[in-house]
Amino acid sequence: MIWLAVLLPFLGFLVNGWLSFFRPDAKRAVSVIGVGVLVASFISALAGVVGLAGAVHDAPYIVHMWSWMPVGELQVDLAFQVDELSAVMLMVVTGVGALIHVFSVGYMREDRSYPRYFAYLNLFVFFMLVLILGANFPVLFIGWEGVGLCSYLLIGFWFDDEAKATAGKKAFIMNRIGDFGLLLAMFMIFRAVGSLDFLEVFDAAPAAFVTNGPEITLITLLLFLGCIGKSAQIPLYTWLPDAMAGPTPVSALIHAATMVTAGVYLIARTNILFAMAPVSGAVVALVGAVTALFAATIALKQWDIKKVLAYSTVSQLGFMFVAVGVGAYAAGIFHLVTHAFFKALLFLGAGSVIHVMHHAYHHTHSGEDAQDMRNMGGLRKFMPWTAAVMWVATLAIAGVPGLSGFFSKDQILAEAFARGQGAFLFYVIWALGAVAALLTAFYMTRLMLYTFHGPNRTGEAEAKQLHEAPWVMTGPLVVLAAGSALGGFLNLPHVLPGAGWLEHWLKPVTEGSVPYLSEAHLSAGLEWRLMGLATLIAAAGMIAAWYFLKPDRLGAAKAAPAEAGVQRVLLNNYYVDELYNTLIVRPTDWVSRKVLWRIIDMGAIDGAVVHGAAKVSRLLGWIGTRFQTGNLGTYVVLFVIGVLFVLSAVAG
Amino acid sequence: MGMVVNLATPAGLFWGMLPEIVLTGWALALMLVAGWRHGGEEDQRFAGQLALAALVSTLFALWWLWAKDARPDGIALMIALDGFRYASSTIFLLGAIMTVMLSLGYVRRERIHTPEYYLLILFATIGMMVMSAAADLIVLFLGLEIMSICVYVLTGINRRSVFGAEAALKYFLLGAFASGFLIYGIALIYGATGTTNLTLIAVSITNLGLQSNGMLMAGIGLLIIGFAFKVGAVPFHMWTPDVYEGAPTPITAFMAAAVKAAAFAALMRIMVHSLGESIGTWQNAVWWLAVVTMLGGNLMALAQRRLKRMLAYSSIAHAGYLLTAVVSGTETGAAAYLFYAFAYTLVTLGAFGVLAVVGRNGERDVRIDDLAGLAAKRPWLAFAMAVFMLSLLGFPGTAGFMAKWYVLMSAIEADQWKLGIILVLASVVSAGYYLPVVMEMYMNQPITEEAHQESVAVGAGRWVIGATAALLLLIGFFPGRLMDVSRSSSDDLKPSAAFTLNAPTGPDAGMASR
Amino acid sequence: MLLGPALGVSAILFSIGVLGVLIRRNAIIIFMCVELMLNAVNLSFVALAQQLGTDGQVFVFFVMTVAAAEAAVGFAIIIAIYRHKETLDLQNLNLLRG
Amino acid sequence: MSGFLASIGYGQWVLEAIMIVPLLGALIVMMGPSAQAKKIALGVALVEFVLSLGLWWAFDQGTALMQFEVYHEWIPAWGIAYHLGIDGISLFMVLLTTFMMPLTILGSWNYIKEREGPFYALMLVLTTGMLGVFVALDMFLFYVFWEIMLIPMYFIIGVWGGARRIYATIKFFVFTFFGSLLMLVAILVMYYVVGRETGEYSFSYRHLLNNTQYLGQWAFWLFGAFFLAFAIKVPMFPFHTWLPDAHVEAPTPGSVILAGILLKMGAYGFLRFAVPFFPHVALDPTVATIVVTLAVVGIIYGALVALVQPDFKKLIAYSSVSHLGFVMLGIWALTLQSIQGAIVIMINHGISTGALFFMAGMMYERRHTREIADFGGIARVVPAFAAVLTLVALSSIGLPGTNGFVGEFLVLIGSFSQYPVATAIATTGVIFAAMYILLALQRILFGKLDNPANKKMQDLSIRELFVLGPLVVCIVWIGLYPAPILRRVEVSAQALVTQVRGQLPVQAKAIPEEQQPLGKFGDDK
Repeated sequence: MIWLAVLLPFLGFLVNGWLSFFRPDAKRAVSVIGVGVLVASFISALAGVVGLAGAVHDAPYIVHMWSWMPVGELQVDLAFQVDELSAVMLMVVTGVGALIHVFSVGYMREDRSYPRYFAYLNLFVFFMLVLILGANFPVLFIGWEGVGLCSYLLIGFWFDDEAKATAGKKAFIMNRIGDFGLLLAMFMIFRAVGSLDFLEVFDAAPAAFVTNGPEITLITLLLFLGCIGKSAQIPLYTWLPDAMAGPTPVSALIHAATMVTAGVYLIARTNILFAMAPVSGAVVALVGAVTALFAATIALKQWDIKKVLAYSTVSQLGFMFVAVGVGAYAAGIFHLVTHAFFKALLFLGAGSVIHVMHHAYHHTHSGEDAQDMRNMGGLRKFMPWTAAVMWVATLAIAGVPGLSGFFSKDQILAEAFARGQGAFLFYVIWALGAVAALLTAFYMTRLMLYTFHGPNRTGEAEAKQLHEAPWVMTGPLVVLAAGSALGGFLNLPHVLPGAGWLEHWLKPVTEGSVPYLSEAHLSAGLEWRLMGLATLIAAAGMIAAWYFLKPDRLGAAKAAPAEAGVQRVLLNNYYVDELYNTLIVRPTDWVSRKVLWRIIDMGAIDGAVVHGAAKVSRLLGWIGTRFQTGNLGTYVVLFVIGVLFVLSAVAG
Repeated sequence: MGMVVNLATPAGLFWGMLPEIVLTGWALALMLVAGWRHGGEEDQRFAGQLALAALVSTLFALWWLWAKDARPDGIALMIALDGFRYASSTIFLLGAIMTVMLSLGYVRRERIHTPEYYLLILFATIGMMVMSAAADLIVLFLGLEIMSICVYVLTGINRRSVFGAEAALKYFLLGAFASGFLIYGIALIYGATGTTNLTLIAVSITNLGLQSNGMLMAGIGLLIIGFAFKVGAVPFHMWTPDVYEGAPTPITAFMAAAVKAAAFAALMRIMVHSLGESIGTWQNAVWWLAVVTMLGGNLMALAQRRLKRMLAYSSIAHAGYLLTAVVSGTETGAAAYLFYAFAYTLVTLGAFGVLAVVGRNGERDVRIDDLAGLAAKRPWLAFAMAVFMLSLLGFPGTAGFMAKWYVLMSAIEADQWKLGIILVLASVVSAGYYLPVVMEMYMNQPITEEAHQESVAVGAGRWVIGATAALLLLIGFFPGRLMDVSRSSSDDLKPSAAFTLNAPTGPDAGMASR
Repeated sequence: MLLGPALGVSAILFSIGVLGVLIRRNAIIIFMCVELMLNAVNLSFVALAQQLGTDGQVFVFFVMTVAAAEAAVGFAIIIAIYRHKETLDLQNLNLLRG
Repeated sequence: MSGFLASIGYGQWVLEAIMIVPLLGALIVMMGPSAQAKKIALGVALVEFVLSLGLWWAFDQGTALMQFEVYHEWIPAWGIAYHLGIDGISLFMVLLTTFMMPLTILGSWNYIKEREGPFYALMLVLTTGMLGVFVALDMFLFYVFWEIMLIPMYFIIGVWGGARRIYATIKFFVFTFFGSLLMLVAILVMYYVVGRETGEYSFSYRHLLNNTQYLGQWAFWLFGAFFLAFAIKVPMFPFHTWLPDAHVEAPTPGSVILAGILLKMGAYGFLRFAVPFFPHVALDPTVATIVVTLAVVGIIYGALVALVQPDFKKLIAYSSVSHLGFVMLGIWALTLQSIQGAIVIMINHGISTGALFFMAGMMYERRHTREIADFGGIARVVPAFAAVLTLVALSSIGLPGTNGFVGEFLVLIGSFSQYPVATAIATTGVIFAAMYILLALQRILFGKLDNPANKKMQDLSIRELFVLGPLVVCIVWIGLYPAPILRRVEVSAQALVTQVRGQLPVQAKAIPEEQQPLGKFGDDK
């Protein structure tokens, strides 16, 4: 059944791809196929997972397709592995994926490349499934790069806009930098273990590596480099905000719910390796915490609704890395799942808003930015459903008790705090996370206030066009809202009844790492206190936003004054893009063009050596013919010189 | 063993020199005919046909002797009877035949109505055959001079051409000058060894231990100088471009192919047969000559814009390659020479034949660019020229490659791999001037619509061009037979060791013994 | 025995001939110098033949014959060039060069 | 299938046939009417492909010995023979050649408009020449083929090429000629050195290979000569500058053949000759360091220079330098994975870069420009073209699931155990590759369709689909299921590794005495 779940999206891609060339107007067929394969895939995945849950097993269920790269001791099969971890991911990907597909039917309805869009989306799901189901590193890598490809294609979906195409390219290249690390990690693993199959590697790891040794540390750091690229952590996070150039459902699916969390998945998958390398774990956690805070600060000052969410995603991913970094793999996956719900919901809600805004501006032929929050305001009057579900998601992400985000985020911070007893660093990480959580509550409230509350700033004519999105769009939102609200019950804290279901479910995957992890247990009291603190943080953030921000006084985007000082720095993402441009991109271009091509290639090799040799030959020949004066006297002189030369050669 | 000829008897001498005698007879007859009939176009053609008949019949006489495998009774006095002579004489005769064939149309076009033209070719050929047959320095000298004097005249045979006259004068003065060195060298060798017989020279050197004798070494040096001039080795090459440029084109081809081959035949025989054992005395000098000739010839050819002069410099370069074969001082070198000379004769005759077709008035001013677009107008002519250029370049699939390969083998067999490397580097340079010819023909458009209208190969000349191109390709792919012939022909060039030790020495042999 | 001196004189004569070819400009004089070289060699041959047998003497005759033939041809060529250029100064004969 | 092939005696005549068919075809093309030339040539090339396809089944993947051998005396006096054979290393070079030729001819259909007869005849002659290089088992014969296929290529570039074709051809010719002539000297030195030691003078590959131990001090210099010849052909940095010029000026089919097959000859030469002949030198730390450094420099350098090329064909050309750097790294790492990977890259590069050049040609046919800047946004008007170009480009940068990944992955994973640092640096090549390819894609396909001339571009025609279709199929097929190829190569690659690393003559180890082909041919003499 599992292979069916993988195959169906691929078939969808093929059929939709075919349609995009030959029947571009057959939107109904495309919708049916595009959504249908996802739903079918979800169902077959569900069947598979149910089967897995019911089965008595002590090893993951492996599906061998065929032998892919059999070369000597390197035996790589195209094989899928279904275990508890991939089951969770499977449900998220197909479930959330299906909802987003449904949403897309409404969102993309008027796009001229509708079949192409669904072809890409189906292809993405296919690769994502390959990623999470791959039974060895290379197969994972197919999915890993495949989703990157789809991300590239979908970010640049409206490729007529140069900036959007560039954003796609940037995403791909930054991902490739990460992939470089992943590749090297694979090489090192193969050299050490002689295999790339997950099961074999993880079985052999305790014997093959020295705990906390340089080799395992390097391997895990390289793996983490891959995660940094894929999951947009410092320093490779800048592609994700740019990736908002793609259609909003794409942002929801790829750049919030699924693909960007692949890094978290990878660390959870290779938990034994990371557990054996505590230094790497600390690095992961620290990078995660710093990213969480850093991105949250930037999100404070963004005006583009999607940009806020993008930085928020980066920040939330940071939380997940804190979790997997400190060894709380279940907590990381837990946050991954809840984040998939509420962030997909936020994006889709924002998509809904943008859709409507865009429609309105399009109707009046206005060139205003449909994504700028300064142009919105008071939308809850026009789009009550959207406003309501987005509030659910906002409360969840802000960490209001009872909602999913509260539990998952609290668990991460608690786990980090618990490790603080062993090393002070983890207290720092906890503190960073806590501040980030505070900021999260603040900027999310800000987003909601500016978008849905206060007076409407859209414009007189446009305001008449504003209305609620169609049911194909709001329907998925409602489902996701339910998930956002209730997702927390998957893994309740220890102090509550029915706690730790997800943690228990993932036990078979993570238990190999247990011996290497330091015992970290919080007393029930401390856990309660931390929960209380988290509640306070969420409340403080939201109240601060409510208190400080005055949506009533905000002007429309075109009338907005230029930002200054810290605000400008934040608005411009701390000028990191400019920094990269100056330090890396332009020097590379300059060196390639001026030094390598002009000086070395054309100058030194071609000019000096190749043409030089030719010119010297011609020059020598020309000099030789200068003796050919036509004058017998010259000839005789040379003749006599030759005579002396030969006679001396014979004598000597 | 084949037919044994006692060269001490008149009959033996007659049979031993049968080809030369046949050709001389024909030449005398032609002289008579020319005395009666000269002046008109018809007479000229008749003389040409007679010359052709003479050369062909001589070739058969030669081959008859070869087939009989005629050998001397004892050591070769005055005249050598061996495969090397037959093979090399065959090359000269083929060269002469093709020269005559090219000339038939050429002299008519250029209005050279002097029957002596053919007569001199015949006599020059006799000289060459004598050179390759010489077993004695006296005979060798005679052959050389017979050939040279005829060629001096042939160079200036077109009396209307001031260039021909100038070329002839330069050639003559320098040639005579070089002859002086050659004959002085012979005198010193004679003085040191007490003999002019090539076999006995080897014997004397070994028996008297003359390897480091000053007089001998000076003699060898002067001898090398004399030959270096004849083959056009740098720095004795100065006459070559001027003379090749000034002479009528078929004569240029004759000089580049047969004259050079004859000089090399004699040089090879002396170096391998007489001086093979004392290789240390001369190898260094020839080594350097080979190097500067290869590099100099190729580099200077690179600077040329005119086709005829380019081919002249290219022939200098090829003399360098052949000198490489000489450096080895082995039978393999001699065999390589035979193969190379054959291939080079074909390609030279062919290339100059094409030049004669595309040019007028001595072809001095045919520039390489003038060939532009020849392939479109005259595909077969261009194809033949391309084959010639690639063969000159030594490209696989042509005889030129096999020849160069053979020379390289001889050099490397003699552990002269440095020379081998220089040879191939020089070949790379040569690509710089052979390829542009092909490029102009195939890759550029004709300068005008009328270009190449008159470039039509006619009559026997067409056969020469066609046959040489075909043969070059054929030998390029199936060189086996020709290689066997080359090898077996030069097998007995080196006197056997036993023979060297047992041979009688004259009672008063050698200055150095005193 | 006068072999040594004879060879010495021969060498000197030969060198004079070479020198003459080197420094003179007139075609006929150059040719005379070449003849001088040939005759110098003849002197060597004759001197050596006294010691080594008749081969050398035979050689001398051939050299003389060849020299005669060369002279005939040579003068013909010189006359031909004179017809064209009306000079025998070799410095003026450089149409062919490069 | 193999039973059927055996029943028709396929193994006995296949090599003879595939060598002679193109030559006969060339003759027919020359003699037939010019208008029919391309049809005849296509037919011949297809026949050739079908003929050679049987090798896939007939090839015995269980042995490292030469198969399908052909032996005729050629110049017996020198121990030269017309001796051909195929093993796992050459098998796919042969198949690649015969596979590419029909596509190339089909791809030249509209590009070549004048002197069609000679063009297609040359293409067919070239086929024989290239096949000869890959199957020759006699050093003399190898050299002859090696050089002789320069000539058709020389004419193809020079006669049908672009504006600076003369410069490009002579550069191409002289570069190659220079290297190969030094190799010629080396071959002769080997011949004599081995001949003197063993008493048997022969240019036979096997004879020389089995007696390399006699080369002694010579080996270093001989290796140098071989290295130069092959490195120029590959081309390795810094011998690569002929390549961009030749590629840019060549007509589309010329570029395709040049990139697709000719460049493989250099790498093949290393695998077949330079490394096995001189294992001590090749594995010498200094030599290995130099070669691996050059390979890695080539990877990075080629990619970086490709990044700034304004001309699409030049960009592809420099990317070839980068790709072949991987091949060289794989060859020198000399592990089973890296060798196999190198061979797979050689196949891939033929397919992917061939396809890229086809597409560059299609762009040129439509717009008469190769400047990347002249395009932009054409994905809107030529969606099918854009789709194929994207796929091919992705294969070129080694996206997993395409052929490019398999080769690069195997090379890198195999090389890592030998040269970890160099491999790590080489791996950054995947980043730079993404940079230049995506930049090109973006500038050509994406962005605003603001050049009016581009608005009328035609999408792929049926004929062009037939050209690109097989390549696309191969890209995906090799990407997902390369195992059949890897298995066919494995034994030969393993034998090569064992022979070079173990310094043992491979034949002596692999099979019993009476099966040794040298003995078999000894009886013939």
